[in-house]
Amino acid sequence: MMHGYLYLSIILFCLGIVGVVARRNVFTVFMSIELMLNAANLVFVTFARVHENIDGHVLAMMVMAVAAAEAALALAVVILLHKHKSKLDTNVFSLLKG
Amino acid sequence: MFEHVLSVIIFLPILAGLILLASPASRTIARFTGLVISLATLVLSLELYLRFEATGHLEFVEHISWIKSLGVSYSLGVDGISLFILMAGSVLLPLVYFVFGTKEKGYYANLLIVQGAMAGAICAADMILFYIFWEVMLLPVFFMLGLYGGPRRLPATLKITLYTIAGSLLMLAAIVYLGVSYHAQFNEWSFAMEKMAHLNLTGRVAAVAFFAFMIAFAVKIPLFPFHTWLPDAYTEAPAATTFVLSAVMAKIGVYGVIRFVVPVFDLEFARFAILLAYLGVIGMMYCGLAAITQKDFKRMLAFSSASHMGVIALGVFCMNIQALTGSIYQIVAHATSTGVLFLFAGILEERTNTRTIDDLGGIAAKAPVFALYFAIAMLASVGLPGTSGFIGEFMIVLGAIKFNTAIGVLAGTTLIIGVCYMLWMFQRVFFEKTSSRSEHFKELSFTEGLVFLPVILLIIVMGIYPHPFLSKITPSTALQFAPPASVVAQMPAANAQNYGLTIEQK
Amino acid sequence: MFADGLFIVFATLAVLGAVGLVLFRHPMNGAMSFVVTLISLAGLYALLSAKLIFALQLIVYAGAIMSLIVFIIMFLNIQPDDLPQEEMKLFYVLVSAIVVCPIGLLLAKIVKSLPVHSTAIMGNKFGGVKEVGLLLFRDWLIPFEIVSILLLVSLVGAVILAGKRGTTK
Amino acid sequence: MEQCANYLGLIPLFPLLGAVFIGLLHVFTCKRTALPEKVYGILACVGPVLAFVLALKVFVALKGLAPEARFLSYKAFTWFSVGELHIDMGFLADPLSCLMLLFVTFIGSLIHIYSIGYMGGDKNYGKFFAYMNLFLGSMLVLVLGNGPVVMFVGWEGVGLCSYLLISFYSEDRSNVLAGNKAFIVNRVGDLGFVLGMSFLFWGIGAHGFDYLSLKANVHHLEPAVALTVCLLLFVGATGKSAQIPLYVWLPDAMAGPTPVSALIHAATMVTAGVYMVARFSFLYAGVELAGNIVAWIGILTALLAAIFGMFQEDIKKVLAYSTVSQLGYMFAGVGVAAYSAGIFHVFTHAFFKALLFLGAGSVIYALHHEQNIWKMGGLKKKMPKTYITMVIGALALAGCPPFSGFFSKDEILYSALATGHFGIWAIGVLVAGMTAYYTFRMIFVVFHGEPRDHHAYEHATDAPSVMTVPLIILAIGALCAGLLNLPGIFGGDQVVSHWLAPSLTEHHPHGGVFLEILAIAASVVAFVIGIKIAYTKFGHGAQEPFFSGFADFAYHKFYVDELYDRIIVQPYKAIGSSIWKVIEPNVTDAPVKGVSRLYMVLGTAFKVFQVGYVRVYALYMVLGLGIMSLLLSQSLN
Repeated sequence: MMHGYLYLSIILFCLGIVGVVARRNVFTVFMSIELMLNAANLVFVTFARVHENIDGHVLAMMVMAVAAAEAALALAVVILLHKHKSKLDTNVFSLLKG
Repeated sequence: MFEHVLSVIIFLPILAGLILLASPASRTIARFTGLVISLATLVLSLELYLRFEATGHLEFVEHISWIKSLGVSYSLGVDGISLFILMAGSVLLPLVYFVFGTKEKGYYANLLIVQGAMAGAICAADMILFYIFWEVMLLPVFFMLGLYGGPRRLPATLKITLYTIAGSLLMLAAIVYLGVSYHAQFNEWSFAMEKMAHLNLTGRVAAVAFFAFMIAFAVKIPLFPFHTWLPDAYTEAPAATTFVLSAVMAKIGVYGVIRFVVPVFDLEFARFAILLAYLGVIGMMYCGLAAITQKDFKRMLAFSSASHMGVIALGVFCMNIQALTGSIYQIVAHATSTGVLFLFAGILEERTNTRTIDDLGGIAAKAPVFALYFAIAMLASVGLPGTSGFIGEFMIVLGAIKFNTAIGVLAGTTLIIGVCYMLWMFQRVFFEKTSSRSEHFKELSFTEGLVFLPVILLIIVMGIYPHPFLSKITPSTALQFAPPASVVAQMPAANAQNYGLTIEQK
Repeated sequence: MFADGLFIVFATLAVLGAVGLVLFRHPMNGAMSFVVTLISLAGLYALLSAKLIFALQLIVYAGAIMSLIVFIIMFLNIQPDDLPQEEMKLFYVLVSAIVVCPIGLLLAKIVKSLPVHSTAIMGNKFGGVKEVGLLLFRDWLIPFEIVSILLLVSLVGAVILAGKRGTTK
Repeated sequence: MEQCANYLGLIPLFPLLGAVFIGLLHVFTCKRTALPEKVYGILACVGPVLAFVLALKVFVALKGLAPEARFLSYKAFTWFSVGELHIDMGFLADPLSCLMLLFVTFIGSLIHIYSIGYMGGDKNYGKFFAYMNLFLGSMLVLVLGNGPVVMFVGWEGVGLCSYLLISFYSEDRSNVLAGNKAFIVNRVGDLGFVLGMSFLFWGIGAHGFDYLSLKANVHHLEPAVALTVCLLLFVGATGKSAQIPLYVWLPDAMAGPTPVSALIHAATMVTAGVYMVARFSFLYAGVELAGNIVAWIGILTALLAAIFGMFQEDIKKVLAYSTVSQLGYMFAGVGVAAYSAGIFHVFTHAFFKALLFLGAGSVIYALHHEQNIWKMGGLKKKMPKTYITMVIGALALAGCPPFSGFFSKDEILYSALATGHFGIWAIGVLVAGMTAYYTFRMIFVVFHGEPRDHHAYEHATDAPSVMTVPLIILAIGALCAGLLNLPGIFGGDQVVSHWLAPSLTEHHPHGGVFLEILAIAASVVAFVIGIKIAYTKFGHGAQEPFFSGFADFAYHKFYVDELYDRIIVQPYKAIGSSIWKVIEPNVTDAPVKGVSRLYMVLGTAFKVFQVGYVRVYALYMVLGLGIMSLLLSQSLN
């Protein structure tokens, strides 16, 4: 049964990557990242159960805290960008072009 | 108190320089501080010189463990080889504050920092420490050249910086290699220089490490063909920087070869010495030839300096005590002659607003004292007997002949090549008709004359009575060629000099 | 068996939600489908006997974070015209799926090599507030405090960033 | 005796101190009120005169010793000592150096006195005497040095003074160029000297690098090394003593003031090469080939310079070429191992050539710095003292018996004949005739006939006594010096040769009376023929001739200067400028520039990947991870 959880987390994680790479909508990209974090959380919790060691739960909590912090900051940035460009397209922001 | 004199000599100028940089001091205060600090350093160095016992080993040793897990330590010490380079720096640097009185605050502060850093590189007895000072040394030069240099200073700054950094990174890699192999062979971490000599290095990696060191030092010396940063940097740098570069910093490259390469990579060194010696000779001739057609006297002096450095480097590569001692003696002689010539060139440039040889003329008639000083420094730089330049040059040629006849003969041509461009320049700047630019050339003031006097006298004294100086050098150079170190260590210093190489019949 | 049935249901919902997130054009739709994923994940946590995490997942993730996101989406009042024109979306998704394949396969391979363990539901002594809380404040105190500082910093950062007057061009 | 040895250090010290003192005095006063010339004059003469007095004392002391133990040595201090190289700053007086010492200090003092008059009115009066004293000090170091390295100090020192004094009138570019030429050409010779010393040192120097130790160990030297050393040292000598191929600087050196030409470029410095070869006689005596090369180069130089001398129009150039020619004789002498004859010629030559130069100086002084002999003439009546002394000098130079030059020259030619060098002897005799010709050509044109430039002629008069007295003293020397070494055939007993014997390694040839008479007769005949031709052509006044053909070629000195310029100087400059204009930027700097260009190219190439979209960067990351995963999953199997 353990394998099921792990395979699921792999699928979610890969979907998250696909979302980040394939989509241009800022929100979708952001939520795809959250998806990857959740996939990781699932692994933590699974292994915590498997080894019967609740350190994994603590780590999952930490990840949630980080996700919350990230959400706050990322959304602030999104608001800022929207103010500047009124666009939600990641392709608009290409200052890194060499 | 005196056991920490080296640390004081190193850190007093560095701290003073940093404080100056941070403080809003005016340029007068900056100059005065620089003067006082450098004079204090000079006094300490003189005291050090007098107390130096010429045992041939490191003296005034300071040793504090620094990074224990890697065996890195803060250890300092001077022997007969480093003492003279240290002294050259300490004696010559105060001149700058006397001669150039109207520069920016940063100019003096950087000068102080570079003085301390150079002293550190010279005294360091640990390779990591040496590397740190070696890099710190470059920073003030970078700023002085980039901020206060001539019109084409930026490309020159970029070139010298990239060149030297490329060299030092190679050296860092080689130092790490040495540390790791020391750990592998003796199961103990250490970067102390004297321990590295016990290393048994063979194979291709050793040769690569050898060349990594050599390239780092060759860039600094500069040895042909790594000299191409030199003409630009020396020409564009403010006079004091050129002076520092030529009088002391280039010598630290040679010193590095003597200190690192010769004892540690003895096999590789013996294998490639002939190649390096040819590079030295070629550099000497090449730069000497290039010097003769220069139109800019600072550039001409730059090439002449590179030419002389070729000879000095050659002395190290010849692997016998005469040539090595000659090299070290020549280091001091070159610092006092060419270094002072660069200062004079700075004075000339400041007072006539030109660096073109053809714009000048007849200065000897306008400023006899200046001409006399210049002539003495110039004659020392062409190696006239009775000046400091001769002793070193003679011993280098003598040693080179023993090492390899062809190299010896080629090295001898420095006698001719040097005199050609120097006389040609001297003729057009000091003799002939007075030109419009040199019409109002101001003679050296009384203070300036008095300030240069000790150096000029030193040039002559070192030429006429070199024995006291040499007797401090020879024990250390003899050690370089001594068979097992323990045997020599037990002997009194006076006898150490007899243990050179055995006489080979030609 | 009941647990297995639940797992399959939650897993399917989670994957569907995630696929929806990747494919929906409007972020609001994506967010809604993502909430589905989060809730099903909460269910899975419950199946794994992680009672506290189950609760937190619902409260913090599905509750707080998602509502924040949805709130912002609504706050920005996004019109369909504001959305990026993604004509080649499916193609990109396909390409990135192919690119991701090796990673997934590697991970799958690793998982496959693991020994099988039971994940049957455990009793009271596991994953409750008390156990996790004790552990958190005894062994993980410093990381916990650091995380709180992190949250504080991000809070301040968010205020500063979002509060900036837009120097629009 | 010990006391006397201590004087040795003082002998060079006096003039050197004088130089420093006068030099400082000059430097510090020349921009303000100049000191009266008398102060400088007196100060300048103190050093040389004191040195001369001490030299006499040394001579007396040496004379008191047994012939085989005739040397005094004095070690001032250890000069430098590194490994097996140990060199003392020491001085050695033996018969050879004592002889040199005596005439160098004597003639030096006289010329200093003469210069007080000659240099009068020059604004760099003090500088001149500082240089002169410095020169004399260096020359004394050269002569007294107890080993080759100490000798080299003097050797270079005199070269420096020569440079400084040639370019004394430094406002004129050509003078400075002449000075540069002298210094650089001398340096070429010095290179030979240094290399020779080095080889000698690695041969036998480890047991002491002074003459006495070298002499004691010379038999350990391998013949090949000995030959190399001899030839290299001789290269040094050709530079200093103006022999082929390095003679070119000496005629140009006449740009200096005339007393300088007399002291440095005739009497003392240029004979240093001969002295050096004689000093190393223990070395040269063992290597016959080296001796032959020295002799042949010497005699060919003598011939070449005599040819040039016959066509010169500058009075000092005539004398300069005659000096080169006489130096050639000296080398021929030392080359055929007749060291004492060579040194004796050095000795007599110093008197008559200094005399001739000072006489010429008086003429030039009287005519307000006119040096072209075709603008002089008939000066006999106006300048009788100068005329008489100069004729004495000319007779000595031309080798008229019983003047000094005759004996010394004859001694050399006889030695060449007796050792079987017929070629050298024959050329020597020919050169003797030519010498007589050009010397008297000069005398006749300058002093006889009608004045060619009446304005200058009217004002010409004998110089003040401060200048004529030295002339007269030198004339007496030129007249009598030869008698010191009167050969047996004239009833003498060769005092000088016997005096020098302990210092030199030579075997006196015994050619018999016939050869001696043959040599004397040939010399006398050559002299008579030479003087006769000169008399018929110039004795009654003659106009400036127009040179063509060979004469023109010889007048232009066979275009040797131009040749050297073409094959050495110009290529040298061309290489120099091509190095920094072509090679430096395109070859040695090319790798550096190449590296920077490489970075530019790579940067431009990689710029393509920097599209600026974050998701593309993420894609790169995923791609990288994917590749790593592929590799890892392979290794997992």
